[in-house]
Amino acid sequence: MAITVDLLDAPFNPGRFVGPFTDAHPGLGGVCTFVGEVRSDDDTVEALELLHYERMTRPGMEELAAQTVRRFELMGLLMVHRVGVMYPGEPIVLVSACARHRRGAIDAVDFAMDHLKSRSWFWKREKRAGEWHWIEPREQDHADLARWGD
Amino acid sequence: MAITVDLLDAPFNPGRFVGPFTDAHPGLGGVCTFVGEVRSDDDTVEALELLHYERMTRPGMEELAAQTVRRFELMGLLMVHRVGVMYPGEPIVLVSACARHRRGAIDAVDFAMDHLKSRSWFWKREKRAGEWHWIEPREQDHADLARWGD
Amino acid sequence: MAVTVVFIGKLADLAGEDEREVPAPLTWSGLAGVLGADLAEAAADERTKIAVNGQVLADKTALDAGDGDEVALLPPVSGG
Amino acid sequence: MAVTVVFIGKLADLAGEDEREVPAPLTWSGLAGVLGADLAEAAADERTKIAVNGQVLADKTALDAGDGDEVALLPPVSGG
Repeated sequence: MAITVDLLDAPFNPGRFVGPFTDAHPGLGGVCTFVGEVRSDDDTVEALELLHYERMTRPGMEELAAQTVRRFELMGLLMVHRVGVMYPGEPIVLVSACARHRRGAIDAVDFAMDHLKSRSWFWKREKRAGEWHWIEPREQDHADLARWGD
Repeated sequence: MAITVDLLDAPFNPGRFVGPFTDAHPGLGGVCTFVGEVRSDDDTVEALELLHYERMTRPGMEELAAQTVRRFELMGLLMVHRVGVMYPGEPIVLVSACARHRRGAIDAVDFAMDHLKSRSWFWKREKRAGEWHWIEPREQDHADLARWGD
Repeated sequence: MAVTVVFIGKLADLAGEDEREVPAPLTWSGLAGVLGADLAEAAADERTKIAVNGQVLADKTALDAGDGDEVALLPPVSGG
Repeated sequence: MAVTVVFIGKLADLAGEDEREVPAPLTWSGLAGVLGADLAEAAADERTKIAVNGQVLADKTALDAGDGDEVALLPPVSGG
């Protein structure tokens, strides 16, 4: 069983992480992977910046990863998050879970993403028309979290 | 928006499908991917064979794919299934969904997998100690399906 | 003047082959006479479905396949 | 004899810097005097959390940081 948590300050290729991660878990029944990217909903978002506070963000992700592995009886979990300035189309987050059964793998990714999006130590701002704007928490994120009763 | 459905009779590398699929959907918010493999729970399963009935299996998958895209408002869906004889560690099934928001992508994969596992036209047998045994439907598969109320 | 009967999975084991040409028409009541008692009994199992040209019959006792039709005997699916 | 105060996100904009060294000890009641009224008001916002050496205070009015401690003012997280 392996847990990998990483914070990256430069663009990454999800496939470079998922291939070796999957290969490292012979005997798995299923692997579920989610990759979130900077959306280009419209042309107004020119860039996105994610700030973190290293001494809290990394331990928080490690604790979330350990909790996810225990709750869903995973064989392995990979959790990679970008920080810094990103542009539309760039990956922000990658979560990949290996389990003996598919339900565990899929639910683990769902759980980890809900918690990363709403309870992790990241602060976000968007650049629109040359101006940076801080993003407030979304109500939807809290509703998502309430699904897990934790 | 693109739907790709394929039945393959030889081993495949999921990454070869997912990379181009993701690249083909600029503007996506998230992509969720599930890969199921032949488990090696124990040493007794030497091989697994999946049979299909082409004139029903392929249209059934295409209908499921179209239904999944509509229900979860996907930008794209990839659904690849092996048939024939497979060995532990080989991928059996790959489902990947691109959506503007993560919940749609994750739920679409969950939905498609539950339906592929219990309502698609596949018949399975396992080889143990040199003998092939037909696999009956599992109660769990029907319980999984009941979650979707369709 | 033939109907193709396709046997899937364990029904193919029982039939000893994957498909068989039989004279048209093929009806539910004629199944035992054409396929033999064992296959007719398996076809009658409530979990066995019958499809004609890829369409599952809602009522398999209404089977009435003509020349050129393909009839498939489908055991319960075991999942992908 | 110093406490490092770390400002995150919009609080860093307000402070005009990412961190500041202030004399120890740093207490809740001393915050306005050390950081100024604007930052103290932002710290008092119910959604602002305070962490000492990476541990969030359950009751931020109990703040009492000494020499070598790192105090972080944390606005609401906006998600990854």
